[in-house]
Amino acid sequence: MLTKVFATIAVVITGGLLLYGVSDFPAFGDPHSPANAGVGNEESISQYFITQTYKDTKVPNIVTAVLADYRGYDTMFETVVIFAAGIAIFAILRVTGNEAEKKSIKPPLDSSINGDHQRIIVGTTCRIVIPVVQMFALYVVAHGHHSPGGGFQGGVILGASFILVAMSEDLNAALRRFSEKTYLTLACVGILIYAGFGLMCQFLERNFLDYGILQKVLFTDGPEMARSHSMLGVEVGVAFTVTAIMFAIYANLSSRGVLKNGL
Amino acid sequence: MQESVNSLLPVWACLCSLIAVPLIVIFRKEILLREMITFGAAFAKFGFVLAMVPILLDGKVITCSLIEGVSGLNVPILFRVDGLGMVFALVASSLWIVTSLYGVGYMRGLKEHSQTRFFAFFALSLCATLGVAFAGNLLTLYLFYEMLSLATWPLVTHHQDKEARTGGRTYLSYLLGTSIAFAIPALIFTFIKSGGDLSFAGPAILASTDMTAWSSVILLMAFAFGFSKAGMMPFHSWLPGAMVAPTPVSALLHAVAVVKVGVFCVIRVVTQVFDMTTLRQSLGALNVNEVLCWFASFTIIASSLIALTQDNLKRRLAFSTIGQLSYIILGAALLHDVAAQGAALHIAAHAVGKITLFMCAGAIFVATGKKYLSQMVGIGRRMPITMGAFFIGSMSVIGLPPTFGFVSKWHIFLGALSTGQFVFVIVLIASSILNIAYLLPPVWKAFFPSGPTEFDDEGIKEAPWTCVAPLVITSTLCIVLFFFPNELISLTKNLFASK
Amino acid sequence: MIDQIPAIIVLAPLFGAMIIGLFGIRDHRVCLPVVFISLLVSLGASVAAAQQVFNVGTINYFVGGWEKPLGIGIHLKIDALNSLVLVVIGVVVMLVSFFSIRRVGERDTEKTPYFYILYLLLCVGLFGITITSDAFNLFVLIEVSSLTSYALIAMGSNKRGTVAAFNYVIMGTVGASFYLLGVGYLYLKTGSLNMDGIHAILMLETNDANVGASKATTVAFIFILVGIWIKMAFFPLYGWLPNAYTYCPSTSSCILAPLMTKVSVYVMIRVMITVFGLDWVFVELGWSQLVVWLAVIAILAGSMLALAQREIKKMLCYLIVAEVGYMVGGAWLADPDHWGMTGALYHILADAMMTLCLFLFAGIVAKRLGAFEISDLQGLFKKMPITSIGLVIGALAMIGVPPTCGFFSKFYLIRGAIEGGHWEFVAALLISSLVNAVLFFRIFEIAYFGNKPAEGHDHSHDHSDDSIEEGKGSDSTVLGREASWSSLFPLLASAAIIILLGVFNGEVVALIRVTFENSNHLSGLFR
Amino acid sequence: MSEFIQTNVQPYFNFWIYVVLMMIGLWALIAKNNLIKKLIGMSIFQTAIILFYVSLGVKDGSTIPILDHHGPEHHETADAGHDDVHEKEHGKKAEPHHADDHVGPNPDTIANPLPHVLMLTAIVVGVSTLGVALAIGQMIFKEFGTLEENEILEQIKAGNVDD
Amino acid sequence: MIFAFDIIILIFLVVAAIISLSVKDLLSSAMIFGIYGFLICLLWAEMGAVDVAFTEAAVGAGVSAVFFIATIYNTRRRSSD
Amino acid sequence: MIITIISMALVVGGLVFFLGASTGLIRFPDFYTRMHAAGKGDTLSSLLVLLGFAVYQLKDFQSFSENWLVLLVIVKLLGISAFILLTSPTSTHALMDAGWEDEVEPEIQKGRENHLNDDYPKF
Amino acid sequence: MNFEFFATCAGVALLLMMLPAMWRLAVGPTALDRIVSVNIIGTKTAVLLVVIGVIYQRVEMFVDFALAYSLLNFMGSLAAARYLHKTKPGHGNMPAEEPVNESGLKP
Repeated sequence: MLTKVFATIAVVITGGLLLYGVSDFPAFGDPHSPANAGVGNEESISQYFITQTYKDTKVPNIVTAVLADYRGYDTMFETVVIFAAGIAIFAILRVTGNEAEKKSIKPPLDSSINGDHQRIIVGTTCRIVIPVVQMFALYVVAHGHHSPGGGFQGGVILGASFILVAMSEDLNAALRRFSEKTYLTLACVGILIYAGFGLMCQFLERNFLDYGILQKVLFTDGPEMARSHSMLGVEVGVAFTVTAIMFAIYANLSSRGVLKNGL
Repeated sequence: MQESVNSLLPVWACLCSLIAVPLIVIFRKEILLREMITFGAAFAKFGFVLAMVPILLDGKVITCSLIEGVSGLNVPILFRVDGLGMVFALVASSLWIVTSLYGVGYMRGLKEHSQTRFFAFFALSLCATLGVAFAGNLLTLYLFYEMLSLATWPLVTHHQDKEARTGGRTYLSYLLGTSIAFAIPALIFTFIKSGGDLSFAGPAILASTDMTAWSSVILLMAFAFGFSKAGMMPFHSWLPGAMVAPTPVSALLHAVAVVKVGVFCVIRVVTQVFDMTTLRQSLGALNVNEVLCWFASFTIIASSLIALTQDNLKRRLAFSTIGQLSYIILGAALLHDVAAQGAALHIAAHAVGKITLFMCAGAIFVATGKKYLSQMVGIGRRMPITMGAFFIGSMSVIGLPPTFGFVSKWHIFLGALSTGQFVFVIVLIASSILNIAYLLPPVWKAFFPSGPTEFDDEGIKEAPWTCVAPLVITSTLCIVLFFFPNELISLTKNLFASK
Repeated sequence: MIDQIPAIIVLAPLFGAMIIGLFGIRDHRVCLPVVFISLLVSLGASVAAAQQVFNVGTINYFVGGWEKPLGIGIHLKIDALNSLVLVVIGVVVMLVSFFSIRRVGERDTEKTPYFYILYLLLCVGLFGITITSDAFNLFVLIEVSSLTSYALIAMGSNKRGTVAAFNYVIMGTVGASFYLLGVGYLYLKTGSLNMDGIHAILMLETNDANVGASKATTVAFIFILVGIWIKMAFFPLYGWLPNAYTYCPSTSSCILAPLMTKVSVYVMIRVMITVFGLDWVFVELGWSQLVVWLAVIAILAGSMLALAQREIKKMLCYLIVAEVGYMVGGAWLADPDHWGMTGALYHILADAMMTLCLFLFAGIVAKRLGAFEISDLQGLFKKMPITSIGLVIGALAMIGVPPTCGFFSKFYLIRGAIEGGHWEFVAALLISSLVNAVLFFRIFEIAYFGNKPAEGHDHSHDHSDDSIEEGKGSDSTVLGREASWSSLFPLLASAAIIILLGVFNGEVVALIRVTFENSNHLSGLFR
Repeated sequence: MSEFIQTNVQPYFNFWIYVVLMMIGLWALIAKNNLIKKLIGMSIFQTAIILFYVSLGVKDGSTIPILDHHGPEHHETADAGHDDVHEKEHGKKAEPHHADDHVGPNPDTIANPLPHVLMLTAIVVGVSTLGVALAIGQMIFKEFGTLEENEILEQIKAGNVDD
Repeated sequence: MIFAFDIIILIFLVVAAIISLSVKDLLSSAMIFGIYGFLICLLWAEMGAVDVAFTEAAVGAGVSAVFFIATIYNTRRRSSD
Repeated sequence: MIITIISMALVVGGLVFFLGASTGLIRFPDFYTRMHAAGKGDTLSSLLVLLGFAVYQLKDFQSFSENWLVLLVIVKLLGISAFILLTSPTSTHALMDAGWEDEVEPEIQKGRENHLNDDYPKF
Repeated sequence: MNFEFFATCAGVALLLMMLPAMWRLAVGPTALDRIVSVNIIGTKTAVLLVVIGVIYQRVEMFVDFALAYSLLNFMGSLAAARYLHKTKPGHGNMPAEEPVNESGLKP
């Protein structure tokens, strides 16, 4: 009972403080608010992004450009957060040493297809849908420059397709196709690709993640195209990590770290 | 301002006992070698101190800074040996030789356990004592003061039994507690008030600042109570509590090192930190320094009265020490040159006298296992040398002519007279009379027992020579110093930094 | 190569983690050398950075080369304020990696690579937080470091550890989200994410309304502050810390306890100085009296609760809460020439070392003697003398005995408090050092007196002769029970650093004072 | 009627809702007894913050921050009818000068991309924290056999949890 | 920014949040949380934030709903409050 | 002009079917009937609306060569509708089957008995 | 009467017709009813996305997103169905006793 009273007090205080702040906000949707158009006369950074992105990086999707190039350092740490989450879930759930629990697992239901209705209908639909979805996921990753999408979204959809495999038949089936060793390596490779791009810039005497200089390596005709291509490379790295980790988290959560037969 | 000579001697004096500590630990197996190291360190230390005396005598001051501008408050860890410091160092190092001889005898006599740890911490506390003696600024003083209270804790709780635990607890809670509660804020306040200069070299630290009467009283009393090793009345009960320690500890530390450090710090504060004008500001009835005088005199009278009632010999000596310490503080607080000189001399006199008394108590304990005065009636017949030394020691503490105590008390008496505060003169006389009351009767009963005593039969004889020899040395020292006091007197000239 | 330092500091542990991810999981022998190499590189880079900052000046590093309009790219800055924190993190991380050699190996070898990956990612997070000068990037790095710390706490086999980890997750997320909200409010009013950019706009007196004086900025400051207070377990919001650091594996507590709270204090100071500017915080807001009172309550509560504990690690955790009270109180003293702030910054360095020393001791004792309660430490001085040296030095530093750094940090804090006129803070500091004294001497007593029967030990004349050989005997068997060298080395190293930091605090404080001399945003009032 | 909504409801409605959602999340986070419900509250709390950030960058009558793929030469996207009201009031703001000759698209017609970038990170961080918290929840269930806060605290108090 | 959609979806959002928290059965609250995620992604799309909408749909609603169901599978489905 | 009218008609048709599905959802007594209404109505209405918009895209379609992009959009729109056509019934079936195995009791009119069991054995 | 206005009205109509689903969501006696309404709202939002695309006149941007969206919705309801399929006995909404998940782990 005490926690409920304490909760309401905390909520009332924070709420009041927030509303006190809200009263001072510019109108919702006002194009000339400080965030959109900056204070005083000089141009705000969001205006810079809108007007200069295409000139700098030849990427029509401004959000992907800002995500991968201007604030690429943030996105790298975002991938590190996902990677850390994956490894953390391994470390927490993987109680080693008690062989008893491992042996106590009963073998899974007969996975033959004629066994039960669920498996017949859902199995066939999934078998048709999953390849399409994986193709679509790769399209989303590759098409991050021109349409909404990019590393994260494509990675998740690819991961989701593997989860669909696990759900339509059985976790072991999915693990046979995408075993633990492979998705761990894939995750590490993903981040190494991302950081590798940054390091390559440093080897060519520029700051970390300064893609312009990579035109020497990628033989593009100008720094802008070099930026665009390296952004694609970085997005691919992110997609690797996100796919691997999403499936890793699902596999561990559903089978509580035993990786035998989960949901 | 005396011009200063830069020499490494004070550092060597401190270091030699510090080096002794690891050596003692390394050679803990060979008992004899370990004792040789303790003696060697003692002699080396005394040699270094003696080497500094000629430089001091022709008016120069020795400075040597250990770590330059280290403590960020651009106050270096600095050694600065002046008259007062030299007197105290001389007393401490000379008596250390005597006590280490006594300690070896005592330990072997009672076959004490873990003696290595005992001697190691013994040497460490000596190094801290000399550190305080040579401290050049308030921060170094405080640094070694803390080191000393920590180094002596294992010594006090040497027996590792119940009483040792409670004794140790009171010992530390008083010393550490008061130093954190009063000394640190006082130190920081002086540091801020004086604009970042804590050294004793120049004119008094707070000379230039305008201190109101009340803030200076509070600061003075904070320092007085902060350095609670001086045993001022409200914070004195750690001293009787520490009597649970073995006798060489109470002999050296509670007669010479620990208590004298407390008093030495108070004198440093009174003479170096405040200047005369601030101390003479009047706040209503009393001036600033008279507040300290009143506290000191109250302590003298109260502790002497308590000493009268104590049957345990060591506790009686402990309360007498508290009385004598406040005697010294009173001498310093009278703000008169001669009285301050007397106070400095009394540090030496009381040290020599009191250490003799403690060693006698120890010898009696080793020989007969008796602790209480009521059991010592008629002991003089069996242990004449010890009781003879006891008699000379008590004369020195009381301040009768043939011993050095008379010289120092005479100076303080002269100072008190010339400042014109007759109240304190009366207090001084009363304290001497009380000293006689609680020291001479046991001697009288020891030599001329009225009835039959248990010491009639032959069984009891003197303690082993390693205990008795130091007694004799220190008692003769009392008398010798009476006849050749002028080196010490010349050392304690013009103590007050600013006139 | 020199001007690439900020990137190298963060990248070295990241690449280390990835290499362990790739090869460490197959065979565990790879883990240790990779961990040491990457941390060594980071430590060397941070020391080089500190040197360059104090010889040349602030290092500005623009990731991606976007420099023209400030705030486009992400801006990393190493100045006088954070170079020292960087070095301390490097040192602590190095020492704990030594400590972790034996600890992780024994129990379940399969988890060792995962532990080291999380350990290195935590280092990436901490280094990143210290050098970034971009508000949103700070949020992402706070998430990296707290995510890895959730895992490090929940990894243990202790049941209550998982519950504590869950509470820590909830509180940590709320804290980070409040910080994000604060940054959002700031972005709404200023339109920039770079700390210096925000500051420039906040200080801009536009004709219609000074952005700084507006309500939203005050609300932003409140939320950023509350968020960071939750991360550093400041008094009212410390519920999660004691259980989290007590019931987690000892290696994790040794890496988390010294660093997580201290880095959050650094973040608070960074936000106060760089983003809002001290005169805005102290003059326009004027809460310094309120916050100092909160700090006083934190100190007293922390100390009293520590007194009431029986378990060693829980007692140390409550001491951390009290120490955080020191630092926050010190930072908010608003005294004229910033001694309080200097004391707080110095205390970050000192307290990191002290907490590391004591938690290493708790770890060794827990592993070697299975001693979790204070009463289990019977006769420690005899059994494990070298470990108890570490305990003694750490404890003396906590109490504030001169040669150690604890004394000097209290010295500056008290000086700042006196000059700032906060007498209640002085009283709180003194009372808490007294309580610390009682705490640690209670342990010393048990450790010192343990092996002797407690009943009276009077010197009857016919002394039994067992005491002699017992006197000698006990010395020889002592080294048998001592901890292994890989655990002892970090303990003694941290104890040595505590003393060195104390003795040479002159140089350290001179370096810290550089931030307050030439910083332009300290207007005339505080000159 | 739509005029009334336009002037005083619309400017602040989004921000009020975000405060309401956040408070629901915070309340659930603290008051709910079941650990899974706490996590749902935590996620709602985080999505509310994302709502705040995205509604910062919204501009009336602006299109999505993806430039038309046939090059961004300066062409006015057909503004939706109902936003000309705003144009008149804010007419006074001078056309922001462009640093260089190339005239990019008019910033007022394209939504502010920066909050979108920030929120991509925040969503991903939210899911990672959720994943870790769920893993810890499962371990708690394995140790204590329940996910209810009060039952767990009773078991801890009952001390059947050793060490 | 389509104002009409905005109002309705926001109201739906608050309703979905409250239902999701008050339902006793964890499976339904997980599914309703999925719907909450999809509605919020609809809101982003309507506000012009297409990339955020895509991520929210994929990462926020789709995957976390499945994670919740996986956790409920391994623990208990009933919730006391 | 004709194309917009066709697309509007298709969209309105879709809306009508959706209205049917929603009322079915409210009015029907038990789980199975509601599922039946929802499953069917949903899929068809989505199809029609998507078709409507695909047709609308043809509005300014001149020649194959220069605005092939429009065709791409149409193909994708049809792709979505195909996907919905394929997956929506499957998920409806999966839910139905799960419900049936969970012994969710269908509403039986008084006097009639339930012989669903004999021709659709549970597993 | 241009097409955008028609599309907006169609969108609003779609949203309002979702109300019965929300009502079923709130009331729904058994968990399965709630999952039904979840299913409906899921497919409808996919369609709504395309409507928004039409309003913004950038349909090609919204199309891929709608497809991904319907995939995720399908995955969600499939997960729920699979969960119910795996934890067999007990009536639709509230299983009386512990569901025995056949991976044998004591729940």
